[in-house]
Amino acid sequence: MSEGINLGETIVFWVCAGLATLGALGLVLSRKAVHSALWMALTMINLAILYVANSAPFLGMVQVIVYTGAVMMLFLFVLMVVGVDASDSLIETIKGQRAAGVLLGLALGVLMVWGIGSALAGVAPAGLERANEIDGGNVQGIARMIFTDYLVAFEATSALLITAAMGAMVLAHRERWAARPTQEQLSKARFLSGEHPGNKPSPGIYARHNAVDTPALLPDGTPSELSVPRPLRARGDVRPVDHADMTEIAEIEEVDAT
Amino acid sequence: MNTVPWLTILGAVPLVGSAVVALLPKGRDLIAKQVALVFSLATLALTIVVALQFDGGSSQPFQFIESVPWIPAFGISYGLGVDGIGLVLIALAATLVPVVILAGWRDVEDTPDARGSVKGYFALILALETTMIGVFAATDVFLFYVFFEVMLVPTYFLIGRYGGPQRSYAAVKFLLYSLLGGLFMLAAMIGLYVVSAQGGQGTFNWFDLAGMDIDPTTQKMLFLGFFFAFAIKAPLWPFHTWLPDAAGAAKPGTAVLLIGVLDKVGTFGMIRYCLPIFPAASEFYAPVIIALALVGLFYGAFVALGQGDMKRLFAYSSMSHFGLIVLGIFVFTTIGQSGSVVYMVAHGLSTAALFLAAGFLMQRNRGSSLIADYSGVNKAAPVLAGFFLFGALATLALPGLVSFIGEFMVLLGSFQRFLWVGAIATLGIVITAAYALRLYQRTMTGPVGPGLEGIGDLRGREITALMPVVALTILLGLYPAPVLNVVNPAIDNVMSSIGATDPAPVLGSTGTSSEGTEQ
Amino acid sequence: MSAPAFGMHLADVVPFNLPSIDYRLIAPILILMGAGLLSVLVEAFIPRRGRRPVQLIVVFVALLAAFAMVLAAAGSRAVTAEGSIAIDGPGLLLQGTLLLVALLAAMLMAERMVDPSGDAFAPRASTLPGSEDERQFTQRGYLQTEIWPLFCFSVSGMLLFVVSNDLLIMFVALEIMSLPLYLLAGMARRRRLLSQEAAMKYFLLGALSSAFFLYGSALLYGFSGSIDLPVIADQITAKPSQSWLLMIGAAFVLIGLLFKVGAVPFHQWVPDVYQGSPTPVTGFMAATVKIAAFGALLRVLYVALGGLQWDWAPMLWIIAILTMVVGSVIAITQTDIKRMLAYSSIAQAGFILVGVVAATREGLASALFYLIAYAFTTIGAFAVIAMARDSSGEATHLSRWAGLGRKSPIVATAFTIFMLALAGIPLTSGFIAKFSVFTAAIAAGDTWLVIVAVLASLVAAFFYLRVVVLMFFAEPGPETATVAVPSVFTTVALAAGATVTVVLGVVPQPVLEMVANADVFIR
Amino acid sequence: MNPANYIVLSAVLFSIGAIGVLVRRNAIVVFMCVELMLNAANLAFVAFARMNGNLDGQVVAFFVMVVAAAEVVVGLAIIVQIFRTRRSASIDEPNLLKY
Amino acid sequence: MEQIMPATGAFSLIWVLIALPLAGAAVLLLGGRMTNKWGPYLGVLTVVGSAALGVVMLLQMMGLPAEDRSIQQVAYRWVFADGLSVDMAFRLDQLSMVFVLLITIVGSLIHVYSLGYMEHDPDRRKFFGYLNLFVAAMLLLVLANNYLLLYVGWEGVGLASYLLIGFWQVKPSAAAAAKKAFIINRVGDVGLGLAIMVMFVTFGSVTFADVFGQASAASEGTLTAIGLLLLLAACGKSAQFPLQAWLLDAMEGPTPVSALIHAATMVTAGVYLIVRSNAIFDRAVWAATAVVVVGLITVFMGAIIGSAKDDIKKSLAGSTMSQIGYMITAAGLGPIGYVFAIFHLLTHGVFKAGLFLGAGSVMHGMNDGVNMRRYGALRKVMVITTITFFIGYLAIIGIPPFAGFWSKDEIIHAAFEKGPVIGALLILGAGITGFYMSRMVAMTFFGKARWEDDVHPHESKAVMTIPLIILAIGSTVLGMALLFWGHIEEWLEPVTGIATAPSPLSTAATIGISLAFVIVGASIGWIMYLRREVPITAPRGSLLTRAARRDLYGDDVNEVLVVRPSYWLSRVLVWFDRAWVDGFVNGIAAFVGGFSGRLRRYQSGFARSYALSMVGGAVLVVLALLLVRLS
Repeated sequence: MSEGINLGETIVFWVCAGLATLGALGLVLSRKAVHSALWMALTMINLAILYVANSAPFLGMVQVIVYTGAVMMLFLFVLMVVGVDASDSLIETIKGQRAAGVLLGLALGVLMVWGIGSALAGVAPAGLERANEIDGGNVQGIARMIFTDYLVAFEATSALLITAAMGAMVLAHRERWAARPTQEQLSKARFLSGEHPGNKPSPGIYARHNAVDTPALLPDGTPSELSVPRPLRARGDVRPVDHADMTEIAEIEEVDAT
Repeated sequence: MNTVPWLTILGAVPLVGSAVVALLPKGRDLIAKQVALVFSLATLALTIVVALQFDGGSSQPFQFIESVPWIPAFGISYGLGVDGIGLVLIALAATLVPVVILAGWRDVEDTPDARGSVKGYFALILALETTMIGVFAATDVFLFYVFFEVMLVPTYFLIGRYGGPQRSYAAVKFLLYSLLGGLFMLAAMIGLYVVSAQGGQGTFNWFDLAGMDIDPTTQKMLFLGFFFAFAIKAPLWPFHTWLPDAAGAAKPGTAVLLIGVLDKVGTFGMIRYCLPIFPAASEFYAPVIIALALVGLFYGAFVALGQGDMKRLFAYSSMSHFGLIVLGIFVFTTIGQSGSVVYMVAHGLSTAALFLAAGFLMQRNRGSSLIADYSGVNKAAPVLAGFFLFGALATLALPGLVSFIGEFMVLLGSFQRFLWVGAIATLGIVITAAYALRLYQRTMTGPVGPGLEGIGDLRGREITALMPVVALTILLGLYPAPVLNVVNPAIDNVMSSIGATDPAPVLGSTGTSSEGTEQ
Repeated sequence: MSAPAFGMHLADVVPFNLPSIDYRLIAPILILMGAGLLSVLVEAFIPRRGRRPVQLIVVFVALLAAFAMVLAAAGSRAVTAEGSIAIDGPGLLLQGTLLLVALLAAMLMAERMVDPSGDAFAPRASTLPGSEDERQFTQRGYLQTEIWPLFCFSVSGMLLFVVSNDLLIMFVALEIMSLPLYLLAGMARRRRLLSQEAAMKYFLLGALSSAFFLYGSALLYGFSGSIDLPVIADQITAKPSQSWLLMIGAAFVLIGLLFKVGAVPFHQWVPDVYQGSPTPVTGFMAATVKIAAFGALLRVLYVALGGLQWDWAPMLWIIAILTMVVGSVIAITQTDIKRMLAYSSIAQAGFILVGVVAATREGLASALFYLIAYAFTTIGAFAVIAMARDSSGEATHLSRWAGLGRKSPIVATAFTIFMLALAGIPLTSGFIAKFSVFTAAIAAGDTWLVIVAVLASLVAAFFYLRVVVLMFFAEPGPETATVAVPSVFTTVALAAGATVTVVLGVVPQPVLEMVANADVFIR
Repeated sequence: MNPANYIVLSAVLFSIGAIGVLVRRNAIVVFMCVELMLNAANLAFVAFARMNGNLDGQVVAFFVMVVAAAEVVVGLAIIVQIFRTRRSASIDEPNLLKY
Repeated sequence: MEQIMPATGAFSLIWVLIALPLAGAAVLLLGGRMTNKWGPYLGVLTVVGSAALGVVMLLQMMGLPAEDRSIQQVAYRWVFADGLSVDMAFRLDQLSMVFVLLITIVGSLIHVYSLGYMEHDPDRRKFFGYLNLFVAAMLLLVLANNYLLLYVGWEGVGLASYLLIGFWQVKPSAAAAAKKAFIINRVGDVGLGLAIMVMFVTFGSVTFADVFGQASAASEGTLTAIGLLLLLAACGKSAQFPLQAWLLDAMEGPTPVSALIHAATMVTAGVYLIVRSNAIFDRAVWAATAVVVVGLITVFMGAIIGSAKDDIKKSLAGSTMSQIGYMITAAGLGPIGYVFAIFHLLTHGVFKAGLFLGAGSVMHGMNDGVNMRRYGALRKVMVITTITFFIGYLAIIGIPPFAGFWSKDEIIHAAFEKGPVIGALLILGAGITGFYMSRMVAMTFFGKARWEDDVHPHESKAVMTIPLIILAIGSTVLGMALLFWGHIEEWLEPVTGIATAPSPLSTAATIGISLAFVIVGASIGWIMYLRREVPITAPRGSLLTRAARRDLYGDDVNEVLVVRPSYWLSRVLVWFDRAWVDGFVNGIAAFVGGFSGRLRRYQSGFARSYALSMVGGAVLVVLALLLVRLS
């Protein structure tokens, strides 16, 4: 055993492993998507710690910056767009999907854990000291490999990134088919249309009926149909103003006033 | 040796004709027909030229051999060559195509719901002729298979586009059934190739394959693949159900080519491929096949007896006859096999006579093929009835017609090998007579049926189309030597390749032995 | 950890050896990537009106140049880019095929005559279906020319995929190939809901399969200590123990690849995606992804896992059978032609797997031939589908094809040729392909597999011929689709597809020789 | 402690991710589960790198992060597009393509 | 081994004998309407030509020594394969010579007669064509030098018979009768075909010369088999029990046809076949015995049927059956019978042709009515017919010196040589012959006229009566001529073998007894049908009479044993083919379709379901790999 695993790492592992698993379970079990995302972030951070514990400090950093920082932010951002409150209902709509999914997932997990566990039982890590030494450090080592052995892959990822940018733009960017009208143009248009340029009066509020169908009264006491929403007007659902009501209201007002 | 690639030319002529017809501008129907007829006649003329050059007495069973590497990667060559069997079947095809073209002159116009154009019909027939020539002339198993399968395509269109009400169903059934067989044959063919490749470069060359020594277990497997395809094609009981549907839906001309020539590919394949390449397996399976053939013979005949539809009746009758042909092949006697080949030709001719005559009749009565729709046609159209009767007589193998020679030789050959098989098969001739004459009696005799009074007799074109068939049936019946002269050496070759010998007469030629009887 | 990372003197640095990369050999990939970059620039700097022609020039020139480079590299056998890339017979052959097929697919994508309102792509994919924006963009004749850089990148990913020699580059290539396709799938001009749904399904399932591939790679790496395919192979022979890591790793990697191939039970994305995507993209995908995925699958199986042949062969046997049977059987009850061809492509994948299972040189050669034959036939078939239209766009429902043979005999005949080829009727490429695959399988002793394949072929023949029946045996009615008169693009693609289909069926020898000369992977 | 525990942990995470993909209906959550599976793979790579004593695993993990980032962008773009059309991020809802 | 001479002189034209009528038939049948006018005459001419040629050949043959009279002419190799070689070859020997003459001469007479009889038929061209075809086929039958070629003639005459029975096809009964005749004949043909096969398998050849030459070497079992099969063939063609049912129906054909084919020539082909194959029957005792039994049964069946029928032609047909029964019986007796079988065949051919033509003449005058109960007293209006018919009557019942007497007597006589039972039965048969023939003559020509209202009987034209007269003359003298002048026994001896001469003493006795029986039978007939008024509607009659009217239930037996079972079998098979064979195929298609429909439901459209199947697949793939490794 060229590099034993010391107690510290063991503790770190168990703590972080527990938290990471917790995060993963939280991701799967939270009803709200936002909660899921936060659980996910927990897992990622713990994974970053585990990377560091596994002599991959550079990756640990990248994990925090790129994944937790950028990717998760993107997720959250989109979640905001989609709606923070979006949550799954608890009722599974596809028959047998949940049971089968859990069962198969567990079967897969058992197979993997059992298989890997038995395959790796008693295997000692070779350690990365020698590998890191060649280039004088972890980062240098990774850098050298990226720019030599994996240069083509590195170059190729550029295509990937451009594609991603392109895709985001194509699908999400709303182009305009005409120049955006300026404030001036808008106001001119509003007045030139010949319609009522200002705010329309809000409906009269006499809480004795479905209030929006009640026209507001202009200062002169005449009701203004414009104050009733257009659909109601079109349907002819405008409540006629009853003059008995008017006087009644006037009386009330008077009483209030006194 | 020949330097002129006769067989290629022979196959190319109708193909060119097909292309020419297809490329004619729309609406020039008459020209299309004439061009098609000219090309088919040219093919016939070329066939005669080839046949005249064929040396029946030569020690070389295969002649006009051509061989050009085609797909060397798989040892495939473009190999052509004919022995007597191939030659007579090519001649049969070349004869029937002009007949069918002439007979089908107005097939498309006279069918109100036809889906295709006139020129398409004739182009397809010519294209079919090319594949028919190719399939009989191929000496490369792969090439044979290619023709075997490609042949389905024009037939499929001929049935599906120009046939009767059930055409679509029938065409698909025909194609799928044939493909099923073809695919099994493909697997077996590949197996054969792989076996041949065990000693170096594999080959599809028939001559090499026929000379190969394959171990019996493998033979039995591969044989089944080939035989299955041929049994469907022929069709042997119980793989026959596509035939009544296809024949029932097809135009008479198409049906003639289908039953008269195409189905012969099955029996031809048995004699050309199954026997010489898999002698041990052939021997092993012979009892089963003979049993199936016998069942088919009687089954087909009895079902024909109970049929109410003429075209289906012909199909079942053909099935019965195919039973006989297969029987002749698998009794492994020279006489039986020669008889089978003769019967293939005879059956092609008799089918043509009967089907075309029936077709002319149906055309005169709104295409109905129901026997019940006819009565007393003899009175209204005596010439038509005469040809119809001739066809029926050819079907029942009246002595003096070529079908008799084939039938009798098959029966004799069977009897020679297996007494009871031959004896039982012979009983079939009674049922054949029963259904053939029943058909004639129901349709042609008695008082003239309603709506049939004014149907009009055959016209010149129709008679011209039928006459060659009738003449050949009679001439070859009285003088079959042109066929036998070329077929017999080929059959001797087949017999020696399977290592079979004919049973000697009980008394021998000297007549000294008094021992033994037929028991 | 003592070595300071920064401020080191230059002399202290371990000599940095420039990686040895034979740029001549990877030129096709670079050309396509370069073309992709260039067309991004075109998007940025060329005014909208001029973009399409310039993009087309860039793409076609790039494809042809790349093809020329592939030709120039013909016969090379080299591992380059520090072991990442293996240029060898199968790789070059598949690259060449990919480029040619991509060229035809590009022509289909460039077509804008058959649809009166433009090409097959949404004028702006970001607009809401049915919105005023969409209507306006359509009216103004906007075209989403961003498809071209995506196309270029995707092709470059495929080119890389088939020659990748380690699992990382394979993964990266897989993603380069797939990401643009996910996007392209969602950009149809008509039936955009379907298109978007296709994109999402394709993407999510594709990502899932990538995860499997990646985890498998990790396990293989854990087993062998390397992600180089040849090293993995060496390790397999060197240490037969620890088989669990190897087995699960191999299984997961294969799952990732079988997904792309469309093998059962990883096939379910295929019908939905094929149906929903814009038809030129479907054609492109159907033809090229199959080639690329099989190229990678073959390389992994033959190079890395060659020593495990006895382990994976039975599994692939079963998958091949399932794939052939399920694909063929489900296809017979389909009513949408694109969906039917999707199931057909599943079935065809099964047939190719028959050749793959053989695990012999003949098996490899036959699979290569099959891929070539299949790709050209498929692209041709989709060209026809793109042309059959009615007022609402493409008429993909089979009932619309009834009587097409009478209405447009030439196009219907071409489609018939494709159907016959897919059904494996002689004198078409499909037959020779099936023939060589079956030959390889029987030679390898997989007779029963071939018999199953034969039965599946029969079932498959039924649905291929059903289309022919519809086109030719039925009367055209008011419902019958009209075949739009295409521009030279589609015409050329269609003609090329048909020509290759027939030529490969009649004189297959040259191509057979090519595949026979390319039947060994470099290790 | 056995270094294999890292791998076991990664397998557990991978399985949880897989279950998540199967049982969650929100497309974004499903996608996050896929990301979890990728992360699990990364963990395995890193742990294996240490066990094998070479840096390849770490490099791969690095690339995976890059790729994953790109994938996330594309995926989210697609999801957003669908959301805008259907006002729903449910993965079950786009269900026009079937049978 | 017999000696076979090459064909020289007139014999080189043997083929012309056949070709001439055949050409006539071809011209008539193919020539179409343009031959309507002169066609019938051409038909007559060709047959007369053949007859003339036959006479020339007879003369040439008579000039040859007896052992050189077997002439063979080989035209070409006909059917051949390895081990099989059958020539298109003809053999003219004494036996075929007499047949040639019978066929051509009687044929000529009937042709001439038909000119008158068919005068008004619109299709008479075809009629003559068929008749010519018949003559050609019949000549081929008797001239063939091998069994296979004989088979061609054998079915050829069957075809002609079919065509002519069904000549008036508009009548469904005629068409049915024709079909029935052909099919029953086919059953016989199976026998002939199988016989040929056994011969080939045994002797390696089917020529008469080879078969007969080697017959002594073959086992008796083989020969018995061949003999029985040939008997089956003979039964079919000659309407012998159990294949007799067609002959009565065959009377649907025009009367000249009945005379030529169903009385004089074709139906006797069975006798020819047995006599021709005497080398086989001589060595197959059981087969020969079977022949005798069949012959005897038919003698009585025919006679009984003939006694009960009111249809003049059917009655004559019954008589024909019966008379051929005599011939067959004789042929079964062995060498002593062959000659007399042929002898009776010749005389019968002449007088029965005369009788039929007479009947035809009567029908001609009676508007084609055939019911004897509506005849009567025709002697007054049809003198020539009456006289010629009466001569035929005397000939058939065997009154000396008319032709029938000599031949029938010889047969009875030979039968006694073989066994008294056979002889006694034949004498009984002769008595019945006397009865029914007397009945016929009495009902037709004597008694009161019972004509239907619109019938105006008259004598036929000369073209019809002249053949009647010639045949009557033949019926009178032929017996004596052949016996005393032609020495038919010696003439046929090289072919049939040496007949042991019957003892003269028994001759006298048998003549006496048989004459006595004939006279008794005839008297009963005369008394029953002349003394009493003949009722116009037939009385119910005895059980036997009713059975005889129904042809002794021959048709019913066929119906129950053959027709119905075949019908049901074909129905069942048609159903089986549709429901099971085709149903199986379509069932597979339906199954695949249904399977497809079910399978595609799994493509639910939910991405998560797809993912589920992927993960499931992953588990399975891992398991599969592990299992393979573990196992």
